[in-house]
Amino acid sequence: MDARVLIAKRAAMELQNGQLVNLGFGMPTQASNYLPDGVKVMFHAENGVFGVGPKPTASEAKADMTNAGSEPITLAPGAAIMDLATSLGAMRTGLLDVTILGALEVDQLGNIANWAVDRNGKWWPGIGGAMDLCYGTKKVIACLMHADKSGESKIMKKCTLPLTGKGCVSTIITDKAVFEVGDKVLILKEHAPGVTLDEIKRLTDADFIVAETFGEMKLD
Amino acid sequence: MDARVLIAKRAAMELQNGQLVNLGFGMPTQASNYLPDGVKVMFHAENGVFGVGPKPTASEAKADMTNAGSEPITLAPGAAIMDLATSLGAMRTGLLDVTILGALEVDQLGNIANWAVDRNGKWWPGIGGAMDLCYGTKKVIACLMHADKSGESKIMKKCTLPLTGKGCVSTIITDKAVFEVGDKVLILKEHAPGVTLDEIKRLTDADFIVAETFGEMKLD
Amino acid sequence: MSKFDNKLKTLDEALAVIPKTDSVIMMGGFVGAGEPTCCIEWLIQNKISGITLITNEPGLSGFGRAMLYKNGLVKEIISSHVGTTVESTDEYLKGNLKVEQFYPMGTWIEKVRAGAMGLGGALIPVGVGILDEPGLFAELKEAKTVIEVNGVKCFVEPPLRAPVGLVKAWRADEMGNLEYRLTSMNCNAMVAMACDYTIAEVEEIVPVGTIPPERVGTPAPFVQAVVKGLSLKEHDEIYRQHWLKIGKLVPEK
Amino acid sequence: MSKFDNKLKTLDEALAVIPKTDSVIMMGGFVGAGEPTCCIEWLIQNKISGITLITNEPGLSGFGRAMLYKNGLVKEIISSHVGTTVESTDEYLKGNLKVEQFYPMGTWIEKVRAGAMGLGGALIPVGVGILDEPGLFAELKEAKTVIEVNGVKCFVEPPLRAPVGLVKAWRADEMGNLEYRLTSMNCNAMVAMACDYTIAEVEEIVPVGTIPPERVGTPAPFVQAVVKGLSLKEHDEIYRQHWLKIGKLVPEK
Repeated sequence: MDARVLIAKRAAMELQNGQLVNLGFGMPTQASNYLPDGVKVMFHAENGVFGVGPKPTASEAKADMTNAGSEPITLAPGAAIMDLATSLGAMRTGLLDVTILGALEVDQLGNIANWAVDRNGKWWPGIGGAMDLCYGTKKVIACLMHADKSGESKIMKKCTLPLTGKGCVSTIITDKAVFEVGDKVLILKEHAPGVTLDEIKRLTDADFIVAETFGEMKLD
Repeated sequence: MDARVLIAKRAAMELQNGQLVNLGFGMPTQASNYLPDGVKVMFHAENGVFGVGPKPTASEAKADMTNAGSEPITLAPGAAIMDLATSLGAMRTGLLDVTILGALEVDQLGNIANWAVDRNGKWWPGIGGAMDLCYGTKKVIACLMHADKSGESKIMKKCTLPLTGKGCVSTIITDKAVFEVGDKVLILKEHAPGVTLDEIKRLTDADFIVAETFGEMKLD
Repeated sequence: MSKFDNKLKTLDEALAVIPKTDSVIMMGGFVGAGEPTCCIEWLIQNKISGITLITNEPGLSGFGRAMLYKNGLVKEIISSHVGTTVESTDEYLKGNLKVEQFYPMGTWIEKVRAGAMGLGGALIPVGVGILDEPGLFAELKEAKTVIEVNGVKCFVEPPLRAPVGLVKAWRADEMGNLEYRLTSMNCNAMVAMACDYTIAEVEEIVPVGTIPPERVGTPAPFVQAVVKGLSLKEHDEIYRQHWLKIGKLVPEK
Repeated sequence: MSKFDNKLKTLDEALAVIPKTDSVIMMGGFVGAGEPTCCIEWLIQNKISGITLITNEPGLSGFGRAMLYKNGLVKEIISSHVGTTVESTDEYLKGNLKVEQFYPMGTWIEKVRAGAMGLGGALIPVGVGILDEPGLFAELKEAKTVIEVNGVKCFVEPPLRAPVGLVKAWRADEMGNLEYRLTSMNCNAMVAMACDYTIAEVEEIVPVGTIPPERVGTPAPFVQAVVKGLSLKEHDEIYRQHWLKIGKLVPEK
């Protein structure tokens, strides 16, 4: 199974019935395709929608029906449209139950860095709404590849890049493993199919303990 | 002519074409009945309306069509309804061109007091939106009887009651006279029909100078 | 609690969340307009006393909220006014109604908005040099911090939230989306977002999907309970009779 | 200037208010949605350069606002992002696009709202302990004052206003009332209130009285000029083709 699909599938299992959910761009957006049976959630779009529906057909698509990435959307029954200030206020005030975010780095303090890398001595690309999300949302799930292309661990003792949120991450899901964030230490809960504890140890910079229930990801 | 009608009529002459206007409760509300010919203004209602229209008939009246005093209203063509925060924001940010307000006291510094008297050692009745209006509105016109029932002047050197606005009044219209507010001094511009300069001097506590153009109110 | 499950409740079920005494309730409405009248009735019948009422102004004499003061149920009002009703004036002047947090209306709504939107508070230039004049407002809560931002002096006003909010809307769907009608939104939509448990009293309940997404004044996730109040026709009639009685409407021949 | 006279103008008439160089323009839009595309075209054709652009994010690559950076017309962007378009990224990394005022999106919109509503500024807890870490953002404008309100640390963020605002709405009446369509309000309504001279580009112009008062997204007094842009059909088609091209839409059989 493709690593990104695995992560999206496992992340989707964190979603519970009746929640108001924001899926970050890239990998997390795929989670909406893998909702467990019987789990119904309401999707939030940063530009001002509660109740984003499935993708429209070409003929249904409208210039004035878009999500935060200016992608065409439909609206689910009971959807609401609001202005940008109210949408960002809902994020900041903690109305959202859970957000699944991509990340460049996460660490054992529950910090997440996903808005800036250094290019020509400048921070790029930008903050957008991620910092508001991390500040207000009760449950922040970070999704990322366990290590970068050169094999360096992205699950660190301490993030090196500018942070998006401090101590806000509760769950880290990678192509290798699932961690819960404990008190200044990670708790290894699951491994991806075919991945050994040693491999995880080799690829993880952060300190972690192994939960008794440690076992394989259950991707129904 | 009844003093209150005189004041309302003269106040209405201050309104100019194309202005966004807020009329305070009591006497000022009558000004809407005496708009000079050819002068079209848009009336603001504090609870969230631009474009308040004439009073409705009994059958037209609706529980959900009211002004800031919960009186029944109609809407003029081109009217807009907004939430309370936006309405108060429009007042605070100075979108309104002019407001005509009742007053308990005004003084030669352009201060106005209209929200509180001392009853049982407590300030009563309350601020409401008047302070926001006085803060933001470009032109504040104060309308009041020249003296109180015991003949004490309400046109003072310095207000004694809690202020609603500091140095915000530009024009004072009473049943006796019209003043402009100068630099720490009032400028007497007009007298009501039959009122002499001496009578105004006797009834005015504030320092004032007499404008060359001093003459009778022209109530066309 | 689900953000979009069925939120229809009876008055008893919805208002059971309010403690018998010393509750803090934030309520929508503007003078007599857009008030949750049946919820108010319920508070009176159930003798919910010692209420701290956070509301834009006290209401309209002889109407809705005014009955709360009349029945001595409110111990403090956090508002922009205390004199719009005879009943609140009475309680206030008798010393039964505490008025310590007293704000210009624009300040009051911005404090509620700061509570609703998770802001640190509101920076308000209105009233600086007036409301902070030493001694003038001895009994008013005086911790008025003033800071200067870009040369403008403003009060640092903390946010206002409440555990329970009572709002009035025209109609709701079962999920809790609220639609407001004409001028009756006023502060209801803001109050609905500034409370932990928001109860919306509506004239009509409609199936999900009826309210166009663009007309949703308060999205469902902000609302915890929807209760059925009087009908639109009843409300229009009550107001019409009231206006005729106080001479605000001329009876048609 | 009348708050409700006829505000219909040609692009030339409306945009004449923009200085040739070193203008400060606040613009609505969210990525590629709800952008005043014809006004943007006009800025490019008339080589309005040295623009300080106050906008939520830079826009969508190859679209609307992105063409401003492509043509080197923007010297500074005051925004929540700089990387949503290839063109802004290019200018930024080459050092042609100053990014000194860089905010979380929620902070940006609250600063604009403070400008619109005459507030002293905004008190924002988001980013405290991150954006003010010494040295991390040397080149970012660093005067980040932090105060504590009711135990919550927050940035004191000054308001944002601009002399000229360019917004996009669905339709307008001659008086200047604007109605927005579906998700394309985004920050347009707030930007419209935060500028001294607001120009609204619309798809349709309708007689006064057509837009229901409850559906007015920006009341006429906030708007100084209305210009006709592309039609709704044209916009829908442009977006549909774009989405098909970048694989966001599956062509129907």
